[in-house]
This record gives sequence, structure tokens and C-alpha cells, in this order.
Amino acid sequence: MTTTTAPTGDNTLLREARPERKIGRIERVLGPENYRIITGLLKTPASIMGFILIGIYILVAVFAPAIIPPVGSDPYKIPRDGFSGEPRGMGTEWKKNTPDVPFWYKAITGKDEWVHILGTAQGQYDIFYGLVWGTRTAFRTGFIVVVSTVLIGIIIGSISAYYGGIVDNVIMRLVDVFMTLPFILMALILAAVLTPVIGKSLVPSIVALISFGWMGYARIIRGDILSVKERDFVLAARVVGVQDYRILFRHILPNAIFPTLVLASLAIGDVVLSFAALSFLGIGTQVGYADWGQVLSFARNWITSLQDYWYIVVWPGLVLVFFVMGWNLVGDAMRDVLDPRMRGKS
Amino acid sequence: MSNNNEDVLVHVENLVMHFPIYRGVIRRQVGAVHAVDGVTFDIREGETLGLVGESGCGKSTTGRTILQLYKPTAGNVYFRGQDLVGLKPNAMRMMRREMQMIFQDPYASLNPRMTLRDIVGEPLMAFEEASGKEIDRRVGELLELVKLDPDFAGRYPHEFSGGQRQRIGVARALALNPSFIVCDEPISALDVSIQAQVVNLLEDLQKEFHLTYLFIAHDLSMVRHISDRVAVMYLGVIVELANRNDLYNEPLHPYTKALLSAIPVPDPVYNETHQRTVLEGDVPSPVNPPSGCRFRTRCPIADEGCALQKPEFRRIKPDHYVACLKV
Amino acid sequence: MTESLLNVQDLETQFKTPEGIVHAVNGVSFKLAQGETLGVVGESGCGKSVTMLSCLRLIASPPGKIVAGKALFKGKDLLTMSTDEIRGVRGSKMSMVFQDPMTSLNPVMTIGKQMAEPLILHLGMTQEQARKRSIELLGLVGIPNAGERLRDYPHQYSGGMRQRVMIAMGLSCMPEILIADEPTTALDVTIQAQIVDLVKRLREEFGMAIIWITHDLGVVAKIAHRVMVMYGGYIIEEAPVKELYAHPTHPYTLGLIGSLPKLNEDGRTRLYSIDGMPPVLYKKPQVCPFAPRCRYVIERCWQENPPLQNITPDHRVACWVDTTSESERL
Amino acid sequence: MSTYIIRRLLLVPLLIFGVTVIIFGMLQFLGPVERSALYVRDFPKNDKQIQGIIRKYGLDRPIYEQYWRWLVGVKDPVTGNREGGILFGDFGYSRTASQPVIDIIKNRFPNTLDLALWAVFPMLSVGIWLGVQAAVHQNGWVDQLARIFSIVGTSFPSFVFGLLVLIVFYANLQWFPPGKMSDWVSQLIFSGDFHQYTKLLTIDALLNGRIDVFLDALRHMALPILTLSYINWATFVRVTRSSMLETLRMDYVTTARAKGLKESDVINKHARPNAMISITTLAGFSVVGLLGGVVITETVFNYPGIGQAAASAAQQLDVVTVLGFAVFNGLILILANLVVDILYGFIDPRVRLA
Repeated sequence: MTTTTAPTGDNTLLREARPERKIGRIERVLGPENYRIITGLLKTPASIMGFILIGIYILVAVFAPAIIPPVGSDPYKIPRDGFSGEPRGMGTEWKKNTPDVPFWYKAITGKDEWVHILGTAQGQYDIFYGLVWGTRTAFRTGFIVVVSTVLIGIIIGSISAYYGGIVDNVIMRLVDVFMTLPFILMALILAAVLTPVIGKSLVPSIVALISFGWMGYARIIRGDILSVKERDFVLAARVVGVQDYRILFRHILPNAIFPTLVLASLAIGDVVLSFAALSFLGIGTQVGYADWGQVLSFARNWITSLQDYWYIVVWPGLVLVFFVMGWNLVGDAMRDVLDPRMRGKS
Repeated sequence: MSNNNEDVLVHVENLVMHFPIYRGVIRRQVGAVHAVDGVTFDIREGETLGLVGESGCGKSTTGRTILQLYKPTAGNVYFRGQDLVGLKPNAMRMMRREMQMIFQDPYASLNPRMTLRDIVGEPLMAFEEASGKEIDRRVGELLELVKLDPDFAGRYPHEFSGGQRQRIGVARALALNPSFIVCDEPISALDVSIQAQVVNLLEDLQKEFHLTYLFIAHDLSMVRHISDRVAVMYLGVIVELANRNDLYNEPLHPYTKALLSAIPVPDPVYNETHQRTVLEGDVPSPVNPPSGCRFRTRCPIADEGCALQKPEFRRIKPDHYVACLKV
Repeated sequence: MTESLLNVQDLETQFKTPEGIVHAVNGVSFKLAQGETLGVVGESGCGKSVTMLSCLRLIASPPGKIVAGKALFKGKDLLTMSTDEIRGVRGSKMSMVFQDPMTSLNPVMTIGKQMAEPLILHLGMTQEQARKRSIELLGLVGIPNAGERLRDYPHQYSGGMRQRVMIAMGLSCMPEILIADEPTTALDVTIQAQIVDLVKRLREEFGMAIIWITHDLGVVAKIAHRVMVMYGGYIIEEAPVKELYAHPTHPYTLGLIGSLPKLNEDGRTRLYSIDGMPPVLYKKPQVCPFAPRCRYVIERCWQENPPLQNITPDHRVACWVDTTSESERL
Repeated sequence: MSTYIIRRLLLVPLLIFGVTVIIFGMLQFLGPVERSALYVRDFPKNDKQIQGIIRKYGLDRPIYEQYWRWLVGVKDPVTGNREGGILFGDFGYSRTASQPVIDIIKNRFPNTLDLALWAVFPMLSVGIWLGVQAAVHQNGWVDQLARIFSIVGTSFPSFVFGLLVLIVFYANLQWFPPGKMSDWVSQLIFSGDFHQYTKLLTIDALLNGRIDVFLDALRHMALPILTLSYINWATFVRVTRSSMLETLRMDYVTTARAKGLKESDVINKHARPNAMISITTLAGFSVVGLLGGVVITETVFNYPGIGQAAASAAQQLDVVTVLGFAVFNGLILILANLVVDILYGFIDPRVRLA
């Protein structure tokens, strides 16, 4: 009558029950946590838009010489079309220091002569040239500052978490002190102090942004290491006799630092923004250096007649805003993915 | 309680574990959590010693201190006659082959970034017992032992349910062929129907490998099922230790009696016929434990004497120890 | 029995998740009589809490949604009444006590204020009257110095004390139904015993009906008159408490009871264990949801989902197999 | 609670020490001639004078002695007057502005404070309101709007936003006038009929009963206020939203609903006060941050506050002046942070009654 079979306990036999998640080859290679982060990022339209924006800027940076060929020996010096103070409008003729005409220009406009596509700023600096080559400046400063601050943060945070006690206390109070100081003002001052010593270049601003930008990372990484250290799997590793260095590198660091690292790398937008702010305030590079903040700062002298010269604000402004927005969009999605409440839910 | 039986595997002597509390303006130590306050007991080769008590009574701390995961404030832990306290880190690491642990939370105790092969194979790697293909083979064997498919070795913990994860934890603990395993509430985070699976597995493995367990739990009925002897803890001290049957049939300490009568018995008829003693009040803070007998503030039979004198943990019957002045 | 106090019919609740729609409650029907204590037993995710939260429309929506059914409280459907009406029921005619007393009380509001809220809201008391009543209530649940302790914040109470406060708050408007959602799970055994005794005493005093949700078969045996076992969003067995423990019939109930260590057990007997784990359903199954884990599974279980049927006038089971002989063996 | 406050108070000297050491460290990049501006007005004219100044103010002494002198100043042996000493409010002499740094601060700081005070209100009220609404209607249109708003906001640097605002409202629409006040107001102030109680123009205007002056001041500040609050709204909305969402998931919110409370009461009486605890700290930091963040906004709008003074001094590489502002700002921020932390202690009963 009743045919009794051995129960398998396999709920997939219900068909309508939740199927056991099969994980693919890519996931297996990347590891589930990393995979979850990446797929999480590719799920939301906002972050995809962010990636597209960043991608466009990367292309512009890479192909800058093809978009607008450099003039003179230093490609980062914006070519000047004369010395008159008053900006000239979009599409006006480019008379002096004209770059070679690239292939795309003729194809689109059908003309052989360069014009100031986005007009010129005060001193006849070509805005379009400044923006295109400024993209390279932005990536360069962004990467240098982010990598340095994160490295300093990781080192200091790890030391603090590892040694604990007095060392930890001293470091954390130091972080408190640095946190008390207003970031942009201090960066401004340090850059101003360093400029006479180093000379006008990217370096003072970069050093200033690094000097006052590492504390957040140190604090976060310290906290993450401390909390991961208390997790049961670290204790479990100790119980099975795993060596200390292996516990650190296999168990603590990947779980504590990796998420922060990814998040931090998306801070490039903020760094570039701060850098532009310093340039805008007149600190940092020489006049005429291809750098977005610099181009924008020209507008400061024309505030009373911006109804005529709006292009000296709007174009550099939008270029900067979309760059930062690209990173922010990805960063925002990343924050959601890394939210501890979301972890473990697959 | 000096027990010179030859079959004693672990001997814990007067173990004390205090966690300092720092308070006030300059964070000086103002006191300590008396998590474990002088416990002495033996664990015999091949037995399961159950350790029960309410949350915060120090049972988990006892287990962890035995494994030297905390440095004890005082006391000694002997494993096969060798004192573990004060052992150099590397010497202690070598001892870990012999003594392992299973954790309460199957979600927190497995590194989410490692595959089963890495998790279960890690102890083998740490002691260079095996390498390469040999690890794969051994991991496969261990997974089979805990009734998991060896093909799962490449998977990550998040692909498994709580019960399965707990089996992974068991496999990791077995990797080095230990003789002693501390089971720290291994079933309390699991669903009822899963608990029995894990308990059965633990019992099978014990028979097969002649394992010795310290089984820490708050579920008295499960402890009764799995243990040979049972120790009851209250506020950092052991109040009673006896053979399973002695303890459950003739509990001597008033706390044990109250605890036993508080077990919710899944039998409505029993519940109608048996009157229970319900303890009043809460467990006092382990920062300021009561003087004398720790249990006196909630004890139905305590008198002034209990506040003055600390009851000695003494033998009443063969294999039955109690710390109470009234017994 | 005349009209039942609460009559739930074909309740279905679903949750939207990224993986699909989880069918948490799949057509649940039960009745609750005046003054009766109904135990609802099941493992995590079986839908026992969701069922009760649905009745009070406390399911967060989205992601949750009650898709079908009725919940008649004294003949009035809780699921279709206006928001104002259901608010009038909550906390006054039907109140709830939650699992974790540590998080169920607002940490930045004094106990007194939290106690007074339902009194002022539903009974129209003044602040002063509410304060007096709160003191009485706290005294009733065994909190000493109630007058002073009203000014305290939740973090100044112990876990057991907080659960007493939750119970006092739940009873403050003399509800006709008290729903207790795993009220003792987070507590220690001795405290758990205190709370169970307290509720039994208050039940005699107030005469309210209780729905006690738990996964602990021991606690249910102590307090319930009637027990309902849930699995995969279905009620799979329902019987008076003594009947259920004496003659468990559904293989799942059998397994649950069998997996507990026996009373007076001496030698080492193996525990009865159910392999596998409870399912999460993304669609209403056309087969018995317990079939994959069932020892007694037959061909029919894979063809039809068994309905909940009476095997005696007050014992309902949803199973195709006759397990009577098994239950006697247990 | 008292332990908490005392511990927090003890941190103050430590912070002052740390902040001053960092700023003093920056001073070391300067040569002694430039550093002499800390003590004397005039630029030393020849080597002899330079040597005299170095000796008199110990600019060749060990670094810790110099630090001490920088803190408390140097007594002139002849007149007995104290020269320098930042702890006594003497931040040195600004050679680019030709006046003592402290005088610039006295003139400019009230303007900055005025601006910051007015920016706080819209920032807090709109930020919190929008954040709460977004959380309550999660994934609704308010929420989507708030998310877009906050993404765009965090991506818009204040100088770009400020310049765009200028293009629209100032250059094209001509709704708002430039500068800090109209000519007739400055004449009024100059005439002496207008009593300056606080030196904050808006508040003085109210105290004098001059609504017209008050409105004129607000009209001039409107664009900077908009810029300052807009930049902070974005962060504020985001934090309020996530904090509120977290609170709404808490068990006690369900308890409140189960009591039969109205949804508005559940949110306003139970959820929001809890969410506010975590927001308090951020609110404190934002308000405090306003004081530091005005540098750019003031520069864009040419508003005569301390930030604009700092930026123009930095541009002219007048380091002593800028560092003077930095010390002043640092001290203000230490105080403000202290207030925020203590306030936090009072708001959260778990800290207050610990």
C-alpha cells in the first residue's frame, strides 16, 4: 500500500521551492563576495550610468592628443591666442598657436581651420583645449592622492588596530586633531606654504590633499580590522592552529580592508573636486596649466558680466560636475552593496 | 577534587577568568567581570561532559579559556598531564592538533571569502600534514564523514544552510584527528528539526573516533541526552557536577532543582501533574557577585549563613559534587 | 461553540524579494474562541509570525502583501476595515508582545511614556490617570517600585523586566486577544518560566484569548489549550494540546516531537531526525511541501497537496498517509 | 554623564595642543624674515635688523622654545609690552592687509557668522524634512527625487554652483544685488545712528528695529546662503534618509504600530527622535563645517567674511596671516565640537544615564 522511500531532504523536488543557487565559473574565480559586489554594481541603472560617464572621461584622457593635438613643448600648457584680457565667444577664429587639425574635426565640421570651439577664457586661453587635457590632470592627481591617502590610512589604521593600547590611543587622538581642522582651509594653507618651497606645480596641492585626507581611512580601517578580529571565523582559525601571519592575510585583511579599498578608490571624484577648488582659489599650478579648476578660476574676474561670458563657467563647470557625478553614482551603488545589512543575502 | 584516575584527559584546576572593566575619566580599572571564578573539574577520556547554565554564567568563557583562547587570570589547565597555561605560543599551537572547537554561530564561524576546501583544509596546511592533491583527498574524506557531498569542496559557505554549515565546522574540527573537542552551544542557533541531525552526527563521530567532548549548552534536555556527566554553572562557579542520571533524577543543589523544573517539558500531561518551583528575580551582575554563596539572592532555602561563607565544592556521593551549605 | 472571536479564512501573504515572490502564508484558516490559548508552532520561516502580523496588518508593505483571505474579528474583517478602524483594534482589542524585549521598546522614551501611549489613545485617559494605571499594571506584572521605575529608560531594565513591561503594555487596554510572538525565546530558562507563569496568571485574571507563537514544543505544552503546527506557510496539523502530544499524526509533527530528547530517557537512544531543511516557496506547490523530507511519502504526495482534513472532530491534519501506528510507537 | 563630559573636556587641551603644533609645524617652512611678522609690523630692512629680530624673538632658539614663544608671546625688555602670543589673541601682523590679523578677524568674523547662522536654518530644516520624507516613502517619487537631488548635490562643487547661480539670478535676472549691503546701509552705519550691538548685520538691524536694513542684508546674503545650504543638503538628505530607514526597521516601531498609534505619530514620536540621535553628530559637524567651508562661497560671491580674507591672503602667499586664521578657526572648531558632543550626550539617554 504505502511505498516508503528514503527521504532525500532535497526541497528542489518541490520544483516551486527556491532552487539551490548554482554559482557560475566567473563567481567561483572571483569569490562570492567580490562577485556579489560587482554584480550588485551592474544591476542598478544609476551605477551603469556612472560607469559610462567614467568610461567617457577615460577615453578622452587616453585620446587627448588625437582630440586636440598639443601645441608647443609642454602639452599641459594651454595655447594662447593672443594676450587680450576679454574672453572671446564660442566658435571664434583661432589665429595664433593653432594646433594641428585632427581627423575628426574636418569630418564633422568640414572646415580646415580651427576655431575656439568653447571660446577662450581671460588671456585667450582656449577652453576646449584646457578641458580635454585637464582630464589627464584630473586622473593623475586623483589617482596619486587616492592611492597615497588609502595607503597611509591602511598603514596607520592597521598599526593602530594591531598594537592597540597606548599606540592606538595616540594615533586616534592624532586623527581627532586632524579631523578637527577644516579640510579645505588647511589644504589651502599647506599648499600656500609649500608653493614658495616647491614652486608652482601640481605638487603642493597634491601634498596638501594627501596630508589632510588620510584620517578617514585610518579610522575606518582600524574599526573594520577590530570588528573582523572579533568575528568567530578568526577565532576558529586560531583554534585550528593557523599561524598568525596567515590569519592576518587570509582572514582579517581580506574581510576588513577590501570593501574599504573599493569604496576609497571611488573617492577620486571628491579628490578632483577638492583639487579643483584649490586651483579655483588660485593655489597650485601656474596660470595656463590645463586643469579644470584653473580654467574655472578665470571666471572670477568676470562675475559682473557673466550674462555675456557664461561659457567660461558653464563648460568647465559641467565637465567637472559630470566627472564627479560618475564616481559618485558608482560610489553610491557600492555603498548599498557593501551595506552590512545586505551581506549574506544572496 | 583531586582525581587521579588515569583516564583523565583534561584537568581544570581552580580556573579564574576575569575581564577588567575600565571606567571613569582616566579609564582606570574599576572592577572586573567575574566570568569564571575558580572552577575545578576533570574531563575523562571518551566521555561527554555537559556544561549548562544561563547566559552570562561563564560556560562559554570556561570552554574558551580551556583552549587558551583567553589567558586565564589564575588557575591551570592540564591536558594529558601537561599544563597549558604559560605554554609558549608555538608550543600551544602544536597542542591545538589535539583540541578543537565547534562554534555556536554557523554563519559567523566560517570565513565568507574561503571555499570549503580552504576552510576544511586549512588546519592540514597549517601543520603541513598534507599538500596539493593530498589536501583535496583528505577534505573529500572529511566532508563525507560529516555527510556532505565531497563535490561541494569548491563551494563557499553562503551556499549552505545553517545545519550544513555546522557540519562544515565539524569537519574542520576533525581535520587534525583531535582527541578533545569543545562544542560551544553547537545547536542553539539551529532550527528544531536540524538540531537532532547535528546531535546525532556528533554522537556517531564520538563513537567512531573515540572523541572526548565538552558540550556547552543552555538546553538542559539536549545536554541530558548527549552527556555522560553534567556540570551546572551559576555566575562563574560550578554549583553541581554529577553523573547524568544522578543529576537529573536527584539534583542536590537548589539551583539545579530550579533549573530542571524550569525546563519546558513537551508533555502537557506531565505539566499538569508536576508543580514547578519558579525562581524569583534576575541573575545578579557578574561584576559584583553576591558574597558567600553566589546563588543565595535567589535561593528558596538560603539563610544568613549563606552570605558569610563560601560553600565548598565537595563530594557528596561517588561522582557527585555540590557547592551548597544546605546539602 | 458560538461565533468565534477570531476567524481567519484562507489567508495568503507574499513578500517581494529580488529572487522572486516568496509565498510566506498559503491559505491559512483557523478559529480562536473567547478565552482560549492557541499555540502556533513551527520552524523559522514557516509563516507563523507572518500569519499573525497579517491579521493586524502589521506587515511592512512593500515588500509584504496580503493577497487573499479574511480575518474576521467578532465578525468584522480586519483586512478590509479602514486604517482608522484597524488602529482602533490594535493595542486595544488585539495587542501584541514581540520576541526581543531588548529591541521592542523605544530606547529614547521613558517606560512611563511608552506605557501611557495606548492608555491615552484608546481609553482617553489624562496623563495623570495613565500614570496611575501604568503603576498598577507594572505592579501586576511584578515590577517593584513601579512609581519610580516609570521614569527609567528601557536600557535600565533587565531583559526579563522589559518583557514584563511589554506584557503590561499589551494588557493595558484589556484586549480580547493577546498575540505573543516568541515572547520567551530570547530569555533564559528560569526567566522564561517566570514569564510563562505570569501570563498564565494574567490569563485567569483578565480572561483574554492568547495566540502564542513559538518554536519550542515544551513551552506550548505548558500554556496552550490548542496547538497549530505550521510548515511552508501551511497549517499541517491542528489539535487540542493533549491530543496533539499523545497522537501526533502528521509526519512533520511526529518528527518534531521525535527529535526532542525524551523525558526520563536513560540510555543513549538516537534522536529521530528529519533530513533537509524547511523550504522557501516561490510558488504555491502543487505537491505536499513536506514530501521531500518525509519518511512516509507515497506516490500521491507527489501529485496533490493534501488539504487540512478532520480526522476526529477537533483534530485536523493535512496528510495523505495514515501514520497512526507510528505515533503509538513514539 | 559627568564622566563623559569630563573626559570630553580633557580632550580640549589635547586638541588645542595638537592643532597648534600642526600649524606651528607649517610655519617652519618660512624663513625667519617672514616669521618676524608674528611679532613686528615692519619688514626688516637690512641684515642687522634681521639679526636683531632673530635674537630678540628667539627665532634661532630650539624649536620647542620657539613654539612656546609663539604661544605666549615675548615681553619687550624696554616697554614691558607683550609681543605676539597666539593664546592671547595676537596672531601676528598681516603685511598684505597692513593690519594686525586679529583686527581682520574682528572685522570679518561677524559677517561670516551672520552668513553661517542663516545658512543653518534651511540646511537643517529642509535637509531633515526631505530625508525623513524620502525614508517614509521609500522608493516613492519623493525618495527618487531626494536621491537624484543628493547625487547631483554631492557632485556639484560649491564654486560651480555659486557661479551658475550668479549667472542666472545675478547677471541675467538681476534679482539679487552684489556685495554685502547697499550703499544707503553703509552710509547709515557710518553715520553712527545705527548701533552695532553684535556686529552681525541682520541681528543688529532687528535690534535697531530697522526691518528695511534687515531685508537689505538678507537680499545680499540670499545667494551665498542658497549655495552654502544646497551643498550641505545633499549629504544631509542622504544621511537622514539612511538613518531613518534603519530606524523604521526597528522592532520598537512595529511595537508602536501594534499599539494602534497613527502612522504620523509612529514616525514623529518614535522613529524620528531615534534617527535624530545619529543625525545630531552630523548636524553638528555640518554647522561647524560651515565655518570652514565658507572659504569658497565667500570667494565666489566676494562676501567680506573671514574665508574670503583667508583665500586672498593664501593667494598672495601671506602665510603668517593665513595661519593666524587657521589658529583662530581651529580654536573655534574645537569649542564647537565640544558643544556638539556634549549636546549629543544629553540627547541620548543611554549616554546621559550611563
